[in-house]
Amino acid sequence: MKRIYCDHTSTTPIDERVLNEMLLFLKEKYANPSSIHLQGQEVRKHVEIARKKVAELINADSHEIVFTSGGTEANNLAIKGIAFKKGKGHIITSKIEHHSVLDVLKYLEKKGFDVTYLDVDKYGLVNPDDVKKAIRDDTILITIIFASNEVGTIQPVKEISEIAREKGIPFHTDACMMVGLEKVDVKELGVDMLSLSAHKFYGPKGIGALYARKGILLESLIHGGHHEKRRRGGSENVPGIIGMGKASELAMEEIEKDRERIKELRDNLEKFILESIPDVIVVGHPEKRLYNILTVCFKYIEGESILLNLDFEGISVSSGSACTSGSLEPSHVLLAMGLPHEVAHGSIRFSFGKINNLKDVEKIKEVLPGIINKLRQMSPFWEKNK
Amino acid sequence: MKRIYCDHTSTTPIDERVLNEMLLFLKEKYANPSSIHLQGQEVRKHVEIARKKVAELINADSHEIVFTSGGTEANNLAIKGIAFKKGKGHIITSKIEHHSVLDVLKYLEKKGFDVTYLDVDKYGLVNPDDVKKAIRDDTILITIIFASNEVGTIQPVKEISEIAREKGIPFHTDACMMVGLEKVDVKELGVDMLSLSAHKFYGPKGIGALYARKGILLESLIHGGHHEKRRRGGSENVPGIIGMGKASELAMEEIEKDRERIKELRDNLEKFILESIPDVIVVGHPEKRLYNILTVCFKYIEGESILLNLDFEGISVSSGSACTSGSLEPSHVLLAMGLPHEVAHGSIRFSFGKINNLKDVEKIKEVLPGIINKLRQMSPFWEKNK
Amino acid sequence: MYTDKVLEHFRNPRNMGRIENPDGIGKVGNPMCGDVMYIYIKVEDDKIADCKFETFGCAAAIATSSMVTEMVKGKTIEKALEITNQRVAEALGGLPPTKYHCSLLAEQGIKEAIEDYLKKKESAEKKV
Amino acid sequence: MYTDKVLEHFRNPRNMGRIENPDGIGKVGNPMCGDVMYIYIKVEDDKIADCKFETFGCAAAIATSSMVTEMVKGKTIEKALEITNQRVAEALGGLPPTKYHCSLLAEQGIKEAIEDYLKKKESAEKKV
Ligand SMILES: Cc1ncc(COP(=O)(O)O)c(C=O)c1O
Ligand SMILES: Cc1ncc(COP(=O)(O)O)c(C=O)c1O
Ligand code: FES
Ligand code: FES
Repeated sequence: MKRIYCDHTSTTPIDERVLNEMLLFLKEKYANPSSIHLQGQEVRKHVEIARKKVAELINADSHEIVFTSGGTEANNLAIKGIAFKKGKGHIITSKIEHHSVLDVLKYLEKKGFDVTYLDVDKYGLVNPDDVKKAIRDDTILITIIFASNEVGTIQPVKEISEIAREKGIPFHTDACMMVGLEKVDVKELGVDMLSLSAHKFYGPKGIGALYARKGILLESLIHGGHHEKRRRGGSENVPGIIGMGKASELAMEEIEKDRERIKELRDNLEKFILESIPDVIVVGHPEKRLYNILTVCFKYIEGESILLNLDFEGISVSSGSACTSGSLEPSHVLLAMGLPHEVAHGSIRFSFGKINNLKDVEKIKEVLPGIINKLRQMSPFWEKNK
Repeated sequence: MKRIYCDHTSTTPIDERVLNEMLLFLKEKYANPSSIHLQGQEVRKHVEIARKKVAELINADSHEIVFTSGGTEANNLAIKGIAFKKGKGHIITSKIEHHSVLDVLKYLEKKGFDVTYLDVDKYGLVNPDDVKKAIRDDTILITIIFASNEVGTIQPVKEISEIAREKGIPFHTDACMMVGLEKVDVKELGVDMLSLSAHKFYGPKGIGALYARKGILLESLIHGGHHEKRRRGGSENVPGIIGMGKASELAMEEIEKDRERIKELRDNLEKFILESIPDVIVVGHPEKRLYNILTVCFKYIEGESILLNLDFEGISVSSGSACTSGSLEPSHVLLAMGLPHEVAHGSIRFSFGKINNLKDVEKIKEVLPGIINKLRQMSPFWEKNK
Repeated sequence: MYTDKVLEHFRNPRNMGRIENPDGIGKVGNPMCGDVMYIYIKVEDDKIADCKFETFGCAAAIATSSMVTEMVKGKTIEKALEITNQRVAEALGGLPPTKYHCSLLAEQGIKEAIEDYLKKKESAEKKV
Repeated sequence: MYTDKVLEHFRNPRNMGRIENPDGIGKVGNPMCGDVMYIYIKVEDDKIADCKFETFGCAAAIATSSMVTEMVKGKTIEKALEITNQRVAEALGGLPPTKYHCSLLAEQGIKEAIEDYLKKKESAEKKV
């Protein structure tokens, strides 16, 4: 059975052209770019070309790009990098951040830092006024996710960035879900730091980057040697860097091309679900939302069961249900958006990508209503609500 | 011109069989192992198989393996993991550690930790008695490199480990240069933590692991989610992990096979240099030394010039000379071994691997004396010493 | 993650639905935690003649519901009370560690249904 | 890392070696830092008739030695003193930033050699 992969927000397949460029560095060009000999210097050259491509994708300068092992490390580097440099202080964030931001902040709270977690509205939007109000004399950092990986809502990053700049507070945004999907221009946005992750836009896993604006001083997270201008130690993950470079180049060229087609697939499914399945809630902002994500709560039933039933039909999706992780609390993002626990438990995220087509959507439409109905027949809450 | 790669200590080419296993995960099996659907679970299964292979290579249990982005991160995780858990205290190390250990310790000194850097003898050996003497009531960690990446000297890790255990102090060893080259058995050694790096034994770059014995509690370095049993956040570098698994499996099977052949090449060159080039010093312990490394100081000339002249002949090697990095201090390891600055400046490291053969050695022997002679002719110190 | 047996019961749950006028109902779990189980029983001659369930929850919750209803059917009340979550999990070939709380529900559900039946019986007998 | 010009001068250094009975010697650098340069000059009619070097150091040190000796040959003392490390580096098509200290040696070396010559000349004249 041909699988239908509708989980691009979890990770994307590597674009064939990306892999092709990587292969040279997985095979012949294996030298360490820190080596002085020709073999090493040749690799160094290509690492720096890749860095330039990543920089260009977000309109940064090459030396503002620090390669990391992924988006998670980039977030850790940005937040701890500022926090440990300052030693103490207050940090502003939102309630709908990715775990790689929230877990860092919880850790910093234990270390004596103060953190304000801003509320969001029912669409998942942070209000820039709330940011302004939360600023204190000892605020050392503002960090807000650019686009939510759970519901796709896109934050008013530029407005928040302006507020931060006015007050002279460093502003970081976790743009893992945004870079490669939408145009991102760090200069126009005026952000100080921005995290990105290659495997979210058809690049390889295990490689990401932090944009750190010239002049932003960070305490290193990983020490050891002169790599990345002493900002990040460790022998470079060359094939990963090359892959990220190529993925950035492709994204530059093809964002517009893929955008409309993918959006149509998503909208098609969204319309179908709203029209043919009762008691559903599409979450996220109606317009300010990533074009490839569709998160739906199916009332009275639970997400993992829906996910697995789709899986039986060869369809891969995600769920924000707590049951998928075996914990009891469902997605903190859905709860922050005001959804009741039992509704949040029934969330499914469809996320489309380059490899999807209309046939995939048709197949989902074919099986989804039956699955929802079957599970609702099993649910103690269903009939009573009809 | 076919290059002769004699710099395996900097990095190794990926074994073809390793790459072949990785390819499946760079292509079809791209899902995120944290995904619940079949595509994700299938990948999860293979990640865990790979973890088992890495564990077996060092006789550890699977759950004692934490995947990291490389040896540098593993060293950072081990040392900061203990240090930040304790908050303060005294750490014992040697003067010949890799930068990814030394730089971490220098950082910790700034944070108020106390560090003792043990001397080594002229062979680069740490004296276990010195370790014992350095232990204080507030010693929280001992970290000693297993085999030196610069000179190959192998430390009495088991003896040091026993001293540490007796005193109940966690003991970490940076075994990046040892694992995959020699048999390593964490249970027999009795170490609490051990760092390894895949690209040092024909695995891919950008992946490594920390062995942390059951019961060893570390503060995380990279927070974010439930990955690696909450010890290391971030979406898994699946192709890297798979590659490291396969490289471990191959090392298990082939360590013995390659060992003798590679040692012969190294010994052959060593003998030649000692016999036919005057004023050279072979550094490192005569026996307790990695079989693939040959570090030589050529007196009266400087390492980078030798390296580049070999490079012109198509031969890739490394140098511990400060000039290769543009700094003024030559290798801290050679200085710690008591070599004068000007001699340490003339060091060249040949490091052999699976891809080398006798022809490579013959070629090096053919060109090396001429290069040394030419540079000595240019040197202000040469003639005066004849 | 799940055993084949769990997946099979999840896919084709036995005894799904409700019993009209049951002799006992067990309602356990909490929708906030994502798991609610209703167990309905019909008792004849001190034996569980029929047993059905309605479940809001994950695959483990549904599979244990299915399994526990199968296990108690035809058993005496006494024997049915001996069923533990461990035995349900074993019958399913094991559950992921994070999912043991779901198998607990199955045990609680059947126990509450029987208690409910016994209470009803008692008060019915009193009335007589 | 290095320009082709640097590598070319490093590979085929001009004016390598020493001058017996030179009119001036400049000895600069420090073996502890990995770089030592000896510059020898022969002066005729106030012009640098010959110039040679001996260098212990990296490719940049050797290439700048080679280049600086080429640049001063045939120049008057006065003109030779105008040579700066920047001009040597430029003539080589640039040097990596970490290697500028090596080009400094070339400037210092030639200056010291000329000073040495001038001093010798002075004392010789006094003697006369
Ligand atoms: C918004 C967001 N931030 C950070 C990350 C972490 O990136 P990585 O998987 O590269 O560690 C992800 C994806 O997992 C994400 O969606
Ligand atoms: C002894 C030693 N430790 C640590 C490292 C760092 O490992 P990695 O290159 O994977 O960061 C290396 C190699 O660079 C090494 O030789
Ligand atoms: S019902 Fe939530 S984990 Fe099983
Ligand atoms: S001579 Fe040492 S850097 Fe040039």
